[in-house]
Amino acid sequence: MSYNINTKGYYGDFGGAYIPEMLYPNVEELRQNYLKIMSDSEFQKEFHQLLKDYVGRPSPLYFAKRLSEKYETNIYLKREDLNHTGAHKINNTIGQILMAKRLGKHRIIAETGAGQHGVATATVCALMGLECIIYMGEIDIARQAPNVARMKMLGATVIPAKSGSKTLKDATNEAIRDWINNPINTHYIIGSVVGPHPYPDMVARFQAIVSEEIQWQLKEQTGKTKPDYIIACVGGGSNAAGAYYHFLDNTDVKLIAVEAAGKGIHSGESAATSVLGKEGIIHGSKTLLMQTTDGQITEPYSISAGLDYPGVGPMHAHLYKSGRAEFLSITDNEAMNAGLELCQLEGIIPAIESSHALATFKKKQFKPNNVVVLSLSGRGDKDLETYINHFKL
Amino acid sequence: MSYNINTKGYYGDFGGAYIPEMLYPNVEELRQNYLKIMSDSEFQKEFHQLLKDYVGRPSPLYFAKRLSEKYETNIYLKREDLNHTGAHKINNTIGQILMAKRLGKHRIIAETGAGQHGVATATVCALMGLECIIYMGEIDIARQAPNVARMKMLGATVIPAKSGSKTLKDATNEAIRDWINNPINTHYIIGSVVGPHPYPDMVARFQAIVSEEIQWQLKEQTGKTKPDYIIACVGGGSNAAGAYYHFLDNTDVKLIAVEAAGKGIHSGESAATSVLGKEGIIHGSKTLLMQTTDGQITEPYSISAGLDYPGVGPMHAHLYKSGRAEFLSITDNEAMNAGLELCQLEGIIPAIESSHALATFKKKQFKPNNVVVLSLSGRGDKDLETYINHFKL
Amino acid sequence: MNRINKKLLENKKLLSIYFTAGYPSLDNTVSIIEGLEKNGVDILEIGLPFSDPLADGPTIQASSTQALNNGMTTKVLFTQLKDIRKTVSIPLIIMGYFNPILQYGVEAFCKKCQEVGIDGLIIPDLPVDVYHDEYQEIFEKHKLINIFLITPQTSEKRIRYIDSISNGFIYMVSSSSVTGSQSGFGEAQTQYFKRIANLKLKNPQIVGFGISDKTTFNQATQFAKGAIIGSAFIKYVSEFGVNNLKRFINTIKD
Amino acid sequence: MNRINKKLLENKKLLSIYFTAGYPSLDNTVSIIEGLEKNGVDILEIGLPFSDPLADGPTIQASSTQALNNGMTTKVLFTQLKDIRKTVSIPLIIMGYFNPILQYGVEAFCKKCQEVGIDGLIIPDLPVDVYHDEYQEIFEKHKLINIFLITPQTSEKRIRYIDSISNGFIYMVSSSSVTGSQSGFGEAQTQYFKRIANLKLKNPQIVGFGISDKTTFNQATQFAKGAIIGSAFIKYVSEFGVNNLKRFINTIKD
Ligand SMILES: Cc1ncc(COP(=O)(O)O)c(C=O)c1O
Ligand SMILES: Cc1ncc(COP(=O)(O)O)c(C=O)c1O
Repeated sequence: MSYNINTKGYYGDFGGAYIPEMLYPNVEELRQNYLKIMSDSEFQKEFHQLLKDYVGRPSPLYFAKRLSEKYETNIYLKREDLNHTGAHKINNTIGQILMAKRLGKHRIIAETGAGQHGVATATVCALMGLECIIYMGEIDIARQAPNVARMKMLGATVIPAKSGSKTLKDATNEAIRDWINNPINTHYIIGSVVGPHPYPDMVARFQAIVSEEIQWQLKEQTGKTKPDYIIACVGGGSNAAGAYYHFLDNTDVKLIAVEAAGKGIHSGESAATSVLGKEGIIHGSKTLLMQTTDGQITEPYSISAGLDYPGVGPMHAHLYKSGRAEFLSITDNEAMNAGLELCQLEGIIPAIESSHALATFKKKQFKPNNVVVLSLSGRGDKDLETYINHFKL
Repeated sequence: MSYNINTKGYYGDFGGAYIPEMLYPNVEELRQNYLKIMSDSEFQKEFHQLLKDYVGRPSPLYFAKRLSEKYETNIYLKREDLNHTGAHKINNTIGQILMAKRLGKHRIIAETGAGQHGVATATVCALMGLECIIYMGEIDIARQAPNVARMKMLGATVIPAKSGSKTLKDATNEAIRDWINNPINTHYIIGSVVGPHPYPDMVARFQAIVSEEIQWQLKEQTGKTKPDYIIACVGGGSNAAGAYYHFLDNTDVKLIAVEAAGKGIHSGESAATSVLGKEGIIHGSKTLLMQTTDGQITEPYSISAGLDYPGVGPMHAHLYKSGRAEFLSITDNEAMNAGLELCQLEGIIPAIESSHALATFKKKQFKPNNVVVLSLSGRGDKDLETYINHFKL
Repeated sequence: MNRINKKLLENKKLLSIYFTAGYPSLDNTVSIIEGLEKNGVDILEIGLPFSDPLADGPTIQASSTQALNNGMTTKVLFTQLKDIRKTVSIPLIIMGYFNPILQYGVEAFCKKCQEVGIDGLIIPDLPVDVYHDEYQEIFEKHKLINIFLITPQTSEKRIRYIDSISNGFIYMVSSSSVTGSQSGFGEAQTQYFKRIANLKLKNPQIVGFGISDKTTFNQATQFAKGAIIGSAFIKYVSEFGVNNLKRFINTIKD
Repeated sequence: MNRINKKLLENKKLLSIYFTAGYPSLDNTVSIIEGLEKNGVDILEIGLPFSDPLADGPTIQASSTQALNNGMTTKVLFTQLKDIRKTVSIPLIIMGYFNPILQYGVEAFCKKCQEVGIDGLIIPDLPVDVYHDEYQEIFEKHKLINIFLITPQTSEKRIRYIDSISNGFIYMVSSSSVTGSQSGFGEAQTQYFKRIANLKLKNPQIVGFGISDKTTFNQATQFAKGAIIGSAFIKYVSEFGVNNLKRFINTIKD
């Protein structure tokens, strides 16, 4: 059994391109070209050059000594927090902006929730001198002011999504609408492994640099070719997809996916899609999503804006259904405490998204000889205010 | 003529250790041991390992294509903004914390202005599990709230300096007083190439990793062994010292040091020490400093908290007096515009300190075949509010 | 013969209207349907509201949100439509996004449609291939015509393919846009309408998106069999309610 | 013979007082000096205020800031001291940080000190070596005794070196601290005082830092020649002004 995508654009039962006809030409153009473009050696060269000189890759694989001592195992943090713009998101936007250029697009749109993907997109647009429009829920604009400012500094236009719940899901709808309205000159940079095929696969391939590096870094540092566990948080699922990618079909490597339980899985304020979700269609993809019995998409909740999404990517739906990955749910409080613990044990302030992954160590006992790689997907600067308020610092 | 330190702890006429007797044992212990410890291969191994796996070094040397096109020359940005905690400061704190451990100290103090050095110090203390006390001017605490929160998250105690002008200079005085009061168990991590000998030299040697990398990165990317110019901003001077270090005695490489002219050199609100300063003693070192004719140290001003210091390190005083480096003064406005330009041309939001260095391109014309390396000393996340207010974003 | 096919045989330009079920009030569905038939509308598209209608513009989205808040669900809609065929004879099409239908169960949904007398479905986010491979049989078993969309960007090859698997009409999206975003048609649209007409497809085309008044209706139907009005109608009922639908129809047809 | 050396020959424990020139008011300098001499103080340290007095605690720093705000400068101080030797005969020492002296010009400063009748200098941040290599000659030319500090952390070797280049007294800092941070002496201090006494240095020692009342004065002078009071005196004048200095002296000596 393969846990990767099949030729029809599905991971097991999940994936596909459930899109209105208006989007068909755009998505089809991408589908027909993405693999060809990505396998082009010039493309790879430019992509890797930018990852190295601009993003600052390879991101370190850091053996967290004090954290390992505390949890009596061997914990390696994959430091995506050190990337330019502060999270793994940039790996994907660098890839997609090069893709867009090769497709002859000169206008870029994107959706953003917390603003990390918006900043990463605005960044690569500035880098390439392309017009950039970011859709962001009106409510998110208010609560993520610093990232809005960053996008504006980078020359992007930020358009408030005023429909629905005025958050990420609606920003995504607005971005899709923009793409419908601008089918020729515009590329839509989706920020996670979600959306219609080929997006989940394309984004996963761009993020796969993460597990590619883990492979040789682990070898270099421990002599082992693979870890025993890989832990990553899952919003849409892109950092997890990147961290898992080269180990997907190597079942010796156990995968742990961490979702946001918000105020408690059954509190009504949660984003634990694997537990609460059912199969359905969201943003063009068949996957697991949180919905009413009637098929209306429900509003998720998490203290972490990046996990506050009612679906997961189709790869993750498949990893869940097949049992390939173990899914954990972590509450706001558990995540915040794990974040603070990393600060004080290792001097690293993690993004609250990543703090969810870190909380795994309180939930699950690893063996003293286990090698556990955790995707530290982003830095916590964007979350300072939330931390401050939470801990009353 | 050498532009490096001599055996007595002086750069030309500048340097030395003008300290009260109460500090003598501490400083002397350090002076006698620092070179021995630093040259120990175990120390070097641990230092370089942390720089690689924890800080994320080497920081990229990034060819800024669009900036280069605009200014018709070849601009390479040394990306210290990508370091863990967001600036070059961490290179030094990593080195000093290892030094402190080898000296058997288990209590760490530091001064901070904008909070970058405080965060970098709190970070390495958390990493090593050492007690950490940060002195910060009461006024700076109020205006740099996010960095104060970061320090607290990292487990540091932040003590307000309530004396004098309640800013960096006074925080430094308070830290020195703390050191006087705790001579045995405490190491004082100074954050720039200032203070009594051996601090300027020790900090410069830790920061020298920057020019060490520039050497081989430039070779790798261009085949050249040296740039024509190196540009860096100067607060105390540590990022400049690091970027210049391996080129100090190679006079083919022209050095440009950029100071903050604040609201204008002669506006009374400035920090352009080379123009406005005279020789004198500040924080234990003979150097250039801004002072009244009576020898009282005056309050500097810059929109950038990291350049808001009334002195420069003795290395820089010597580079100025000897003519080895060209000193430029950049106003608040010029810096802010240069910062915004970098955002929009290259997708990088620079620290306002670094924006001062970037403003050089509007002041000075380089040749089309010149290779110009600019130290991008830090990222602008800490400065977002200042940028927002300035540009009314 | 399906009511849609029969209607398409009539020698006239067809006026089709889209409305969101449950809007402005939960129980307006039947009176809107009856009122529009009485005023000469030829085909009705009953919008099954969805929380995230990504092919729709703000007007239809807002009406959907309101309808959901009013309590509209798939079950409620079927209950409201239970006796619709006692009073209404024009073709009725349900237009909805795929997820609510999937949750209801595609087969159960089709069965229910047949029971209450629905003639066809428009599911913008159900791709042609998936329909063809997985659902066509079920739809046909329940005598439901599935209506596909084409846009100015749809290639001729794809249009011909869509034509080949269609057996009612083709929903011709007037321009690259979501609903409600056009005002008036220009040269580009006319060219497009002509181009499609010249393809001589086996299925007639009905134009949708951007039709709001006599002018646009006439432009659209110059080359096509009919036209669909959505946002303009929603706006009308928002303002004037559901009791005087004649006045709205008068703004479209004489 | 320099007044300091002469004073040190007196067979008694010496009381030395530090005050910040220009505090509490700009022109208090002369009346403080005269008042303290009249009340039996043996040696005076006139503090030349500095913006960044890093060896001093909050009390002296605050008085320095106030003095500077009051307009105190090196020139003003010398003007105030112009005729001091007409009325005052006890040793006068200027205590100041090095930078203001450097800006005035070290030679000019020493010359001026000699002119107005200053006997010695305490410059906490002028290191012994630099003094020795660069300034000793100038100081000696102008008959100024330079006073060095030692602390509990100063090694014996260094103490002996300092003793060898001193020719007045040694300023023995009572503990590792800035001024004003002690309250009372403990066993550690007593041990330290004894240890230094046992070194039998050629220069007598006067203890400073942390002396605030009879008890601490007596403790400090049990083994040393004298003691210096700073912060406690500053606090007194802050509260009670400069007119009744006797009351302060009474809290120290009977
Ligand atoms: C730091 C960080 N981690 C994780 C996520 C979640 O996204 P994904 O699941 O696609 O990695 C986000 C999204 O904004 C993020 O910013
Ligand atoms: C980003 C950055 N650059 C430059 C400086 C100035 O310090 P230095 O001159 O020691 O490099 C600072 C000080 O805080 C800083 O944070």
